[in-house]
Amino acid sequence: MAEIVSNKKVGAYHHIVFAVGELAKFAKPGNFVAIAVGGESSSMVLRRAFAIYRAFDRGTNGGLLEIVVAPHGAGSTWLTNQSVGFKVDLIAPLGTAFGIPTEPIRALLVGGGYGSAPLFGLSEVLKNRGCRVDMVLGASTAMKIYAPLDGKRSVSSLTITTEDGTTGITGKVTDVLPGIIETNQIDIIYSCGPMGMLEAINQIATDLGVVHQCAVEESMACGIGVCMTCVLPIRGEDGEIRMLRSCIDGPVVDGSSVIWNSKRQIPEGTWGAN
Amino acid sequence: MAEIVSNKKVGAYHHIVFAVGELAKFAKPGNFVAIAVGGESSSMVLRRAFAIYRAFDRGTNGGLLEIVVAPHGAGSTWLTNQSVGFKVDLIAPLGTAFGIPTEPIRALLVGGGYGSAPLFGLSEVLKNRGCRVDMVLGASTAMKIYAPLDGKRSVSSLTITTEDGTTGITGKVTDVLPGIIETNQIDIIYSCGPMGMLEAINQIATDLGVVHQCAVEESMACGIGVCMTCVLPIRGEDGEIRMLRSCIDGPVVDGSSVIWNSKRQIPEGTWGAN
Amino acid sequence: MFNFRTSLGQAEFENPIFTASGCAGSGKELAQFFDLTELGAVVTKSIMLKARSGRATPRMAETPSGMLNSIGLQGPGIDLFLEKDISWLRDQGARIVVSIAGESVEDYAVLARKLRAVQGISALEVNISCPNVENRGQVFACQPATARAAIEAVRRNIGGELPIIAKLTPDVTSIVEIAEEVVAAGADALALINTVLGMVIDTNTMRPKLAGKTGGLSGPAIRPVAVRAIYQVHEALPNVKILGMGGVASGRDAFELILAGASAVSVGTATFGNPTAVIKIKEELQTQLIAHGFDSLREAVGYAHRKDGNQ
Amino acid sequence: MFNFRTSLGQAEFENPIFTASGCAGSGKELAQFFDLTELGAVVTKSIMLKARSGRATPRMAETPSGMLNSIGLQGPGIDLFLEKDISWLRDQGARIVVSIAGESVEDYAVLARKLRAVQGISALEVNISCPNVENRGQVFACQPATARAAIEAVRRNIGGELPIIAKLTPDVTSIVEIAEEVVAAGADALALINTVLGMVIDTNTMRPKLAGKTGGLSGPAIRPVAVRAIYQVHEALPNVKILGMGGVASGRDAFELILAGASAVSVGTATFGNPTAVIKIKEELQTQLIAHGFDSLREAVGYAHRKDGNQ
Ligand SMILES: Cc1cc2nc3c(=O)[nH]c(=O)nc-3n(C[C@H](O)[C@H](O)[C@H](O)COP(=O)(O)OP(=O)(O)OC[C@H]3O[C@@H](n4cnc5c(N)ncnc54)[C@H](O)[C@@H]3O)c2cc1C
Ligand SMILES: Cc1cc2nc3c(=O)[nH]c(=O)nc-3n(C[C@H](O)[C@H](O)[C@H](O)COP(=O)(O)OP(=O)(O)OC[C@H]3O[C@@H](n4cnc5c(N)ncnc54)[C@H](O)[C@@H]3O)c2cc1C
Ligand SMILES: Cc1cc2nc3c(=O)[nH]c(=O)nc-3n(C[C@H](O)[C@H](O)[C@H](O)COP(=O)(O)O)c2cc1C
Ligand SMILES: Cc1cc2nc3c(=O)[nH]c(=O)nc-3n(C[C@H](O)[C@H](O)[C@H](O)COP(=O)(O)O)c2cc1C
Ligand code: FES
Ligand code: FES
Repeated sequence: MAEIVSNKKVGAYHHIVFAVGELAKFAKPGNFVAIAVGGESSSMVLRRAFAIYRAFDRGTNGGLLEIVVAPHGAGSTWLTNQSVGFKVDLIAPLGTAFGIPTEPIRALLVGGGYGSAPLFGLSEVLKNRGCRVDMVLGASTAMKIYAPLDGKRSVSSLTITTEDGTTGITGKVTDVLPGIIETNQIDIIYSCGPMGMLEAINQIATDLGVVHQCAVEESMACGIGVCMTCVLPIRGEDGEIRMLRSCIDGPVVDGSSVIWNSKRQIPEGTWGAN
Repeated sequence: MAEIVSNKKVGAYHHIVFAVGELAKFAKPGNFVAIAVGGESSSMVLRRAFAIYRAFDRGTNGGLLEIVVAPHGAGSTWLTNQSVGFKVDLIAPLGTAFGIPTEPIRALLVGGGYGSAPLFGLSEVLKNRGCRVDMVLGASTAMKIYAPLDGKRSVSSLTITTEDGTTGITGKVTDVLPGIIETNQIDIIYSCGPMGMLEAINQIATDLGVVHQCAVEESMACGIGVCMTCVLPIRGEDGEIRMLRSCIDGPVVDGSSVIWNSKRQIPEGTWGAN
Repeated sequence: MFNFRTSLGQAEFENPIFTASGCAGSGKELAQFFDLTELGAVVTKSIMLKARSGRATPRMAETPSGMLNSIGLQGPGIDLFLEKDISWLRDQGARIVVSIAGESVEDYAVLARKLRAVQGISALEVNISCPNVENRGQVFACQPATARAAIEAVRRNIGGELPIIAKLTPDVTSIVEIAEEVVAAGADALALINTVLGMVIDTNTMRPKLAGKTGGLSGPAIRPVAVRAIYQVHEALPNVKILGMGGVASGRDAFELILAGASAVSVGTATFGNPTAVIKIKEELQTQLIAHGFDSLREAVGYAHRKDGNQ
Repeated sequence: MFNFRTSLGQAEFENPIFTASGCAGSGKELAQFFDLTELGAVVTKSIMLKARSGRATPRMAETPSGMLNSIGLQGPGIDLFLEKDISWLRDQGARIVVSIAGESVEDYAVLARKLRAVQGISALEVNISCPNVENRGQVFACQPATARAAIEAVRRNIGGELPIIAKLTPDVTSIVEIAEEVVAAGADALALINTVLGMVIDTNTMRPKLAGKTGGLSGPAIRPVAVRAIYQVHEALPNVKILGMGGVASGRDAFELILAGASAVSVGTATFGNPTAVIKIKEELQTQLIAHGFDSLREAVGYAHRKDGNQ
């Protein structure tokens, strides 16, 4: 059980901080938490997954873990309505983390909506490794851009796009990516956001020959690898396409290995397809 | 929606006060409220019924309605855990009320456990009509006797029994009833408590020729007369036994009309039995 | 102007939200909370030939997101029912769907004869999820032959006027097979679904909680079963109108059943939690339909079956 | 000393709490949270003859107090499974129940032959709730004849050692009839129940939420159906051991299934909400049994059927 120590509305989102004790020290950028929602007699039997925004290991004081939640349906709305002091049932950290380069390379971090959350922690790690970090955040409207001040400070450049033009450049992140990649001679893209956006980013990364790591978001029933609901088709090193679990083989995956736009069908040639 | 304005633990129970506005003025002793439990995404689809302990019509300030809740299963426990300021979905007043005599007669009020709650409001009404009111409260143990100070003051005599002897006379209410009925020349018994207790009281009332009104407690799905789950066999004035709804033809019924101990079977001769 | 009208067989209704049989008392109880003419129709509790005490208590048990009931069709019998309840409902101006239930094929025939000349009824819902005393207590709706026999008996005796809505149980291997059978036997429309057979054991007494041991499961818990049944039957019999029900507690839920193929939706258990649930659901449904760009309810019926676009 | 041991057919288990097929991965994933030897048994996900990609996504939808899934039996096929998963589980010292599934009667026969000589398996769970490609995709467990054929194929090929637990679907008119049939065909025990067929329609896209359209409903929503099925089958076949499952999320729930007639209980969906649910349930169950005065699990099995005392 993790106690809520802060819950603040930030634009369209809620920034929630939990006291999680020891486990904060195991959290890496890209990992997620799974939280039970609805309280004791909830009709919602499944946990909700949230990307870890930041984690602070504070030794004996106990660690903190932060997430950014968009009130969407019943589960996320319930969570954003809980007050400081309330204890939630939380499992963390889960899933794969963003791969950190050993060299001081040039990284571009691209986030859509609340997908920006895990990128700020990542940015710090990359900076500490001597990487240059540029960031592009996009959303439909200004309220859905999550970019806290200290987060902004941690990057070399921050470009914002909104579809309705309420802040930053009017358009989508993909409109500005090619230019930024070229100008800043980007070596690697890290992305997090809606699947459609990740696919579009991946196309650009492929076209421009840039490495692309993305955190995917599939419906998850268990979050720990036992249910096989969260799969997506991924081409392995042996060339074989397999339905892999995004909760334990992801959420961070190599963008070029994903067979995109495969919702509602199994890609031809997938291992075991018939 | 009714806001909780007070929620206090009293012995084994919670005394909860709701701001209910206008509707407080319609509440009569014996009526009950039906409260939705578990919150927005509750897995509990049915309301819980609670006898009205007291109701205050306070005109423009809005009325208050009070109940006494025993934390039992998931629904009642949830309710006792809600804080002041929380708004519950509450329907009231429901069901029949205790019949009030027009003459200043001698009444004995008998309550078991939280069944004492509706008797205090009743006692006040009876006193205002010039009746003498004696009271007997029983429970398994002292913590389960609900008898607030001002309630005690409203009766001419109060006898308490507990099965474990932690307070009052060791035994059951029925052990002391015959004596009190005789000594105080009781005309009418009003009772509220577990069905087994009501049945035993009814036997004494019948034997001693005293009128007996009791508030029964059957599992209710709707509380408003539409589901037919809450029925119990009652002999009508025409001599016919019918399965009547305890939510609208009760909870207060004439003890002598009930066919007692008929759980799990339809009494022979009931109208429509085959 | 948004068109909320709907039809089941030859019967027309102002809007598609009905009460569910057995979940609205005689109508009087709900009339305290709202005007019954606001409903598409009041579906009465299933009425039998003679007065019935129903099952012993306990008759209900709450379950996760649902409840079990074993009322056992308590009621006054058709004659008293026609004399009192129907005339009262008619006086309110309510649209009435009468639900009937029998213990034998002959019962259904007699009930139909008693109802054929009654004024002010829009349709008959034939509840065939009752035990057939002539056949070891087997439920009519569980076997094609008995389901057919009950509906045929009603068809032969009702005359040409009143639409017959056959109400089926989901507790069968193939609900499509039963649906086809009752339509062939003369049902104009189908009511899907009745409760799902279930049981709760009280872990304190260590016995079945209900006096009748098993009971019918209703409420949101069974909504996925209702949606599946409606979808399957609409897919197989696209021209047969469906009155959908099972766990509807919001406009969203009603919309879901309509997308699956229901032309109207009955609300049962939700009324127990909220006496005005039907009105709330009706309003929310209309809002949802308009928000999704529909000009009429009819366009949305079965819309989830459309073949265009990517699947 | 409280005796928690139980048996299914000839197989003995230290305690009655198992994982449910398809809800525990390969065992490895759960082993991070607790020691697998704490379980009565690990029931593996149903394995087929060849590797399977399973169904397209989305494969799941949450429902009130439950969920739908349509995994479509994704898995590596029996050969890889025996090579990797079984040997790993055996190394952990876990009790293993292998679940198998086929698309034809012949598949079941071949699977049984491949398993007959494998060391370290306690029992076979035969999942016959899969579509029979030779019979228009009809689910084996839905018809007495196909259910029988699948179990007979396993019986003939498995040899005398390994107990066969036939896993049935509740989506039939009479689960007792199917149970009698598979017992006659050689099943030593029964697993009750598999998921209930359901559907969710996404009211935004206005299409079935799952790529496979329908899915299997699991979780607390279906517990009353599981209890009813177990009770009915135990009443009809008191000597056939039952592995119960369906919506068990607490010791109280497991106790309910045991009172209905289950000798052991599998936990599925609850593990998704809480990785250590099985351990919690096991401990709570033991506490409940002792609190009710039972000296052993066995005494409690089917206790709700007792005739003594007032009903
Ligand atoms: C790896 C991962 C990371 C995530 N990170 C965040 C985050 O940082 N902030 C945030 O606000 N949300 C995040 N989500 C989405 C979040 O888990 C919930 O799904 C979302 O809040 C909707 O839940 P709900 O109960 O409000 O909606 P409902 O629609 O009631 O949910 C019903 C079911 O559908 C699933 N579902 C609905 N929408 C989504 C979605 N977009 N993605 C996956 N499953 C969905 C839910 O998990 C639930 O099982 C993440 C999801 C995943 C898988
Ligand atoms: C007319 C009436 C008046 C009542 N007055 C009070 C009161 O003043 N104070 C109080 O604490 N409780 C009272 N109850 C009981 C109360 O309604 C709840 O049933 C009880 O609190 C248990 O609910 P639960 O959710 O905690 O238990 P659960 O066991 O989880 O309840 C499950 C279901 O069983 C029903 N149920 C369980 N116990 C009872 C019971 N004893 N009587 C009727 N139904 C039951 C519940 O209503 C619910 O539908 C009254 C009941 C009725 C019918
Ligand atoms: C208490 C109760 C009584 C019912 N009585 C009847 C009945 O008399 N006839 C009938 O056809 N269905 C009856 N039903 C079934 C409902 O009409 C409906 O089909 C079922 O409950 C599913 O809808 P719901 O989930 O909205 O309740 C009854 C259901 C309940 C809960
Ligand atoms: C995601 C998921 C996958 C399942 N896979 C299988 C399977 O492979 N074989 C099988 O026999 N049952 C399978 N089942 C059914 C479960 O074993 C179990 O019978 C059912 O879910 C009811 O139990 P529960 O409510 O505890 O989940 C699966 C269930 C779920 C939810
Ligand atoms: S969410 Fe269950 S396997 Fe990934
Ligand atoms: S509780 Fe529904 S009729 Fe009484």
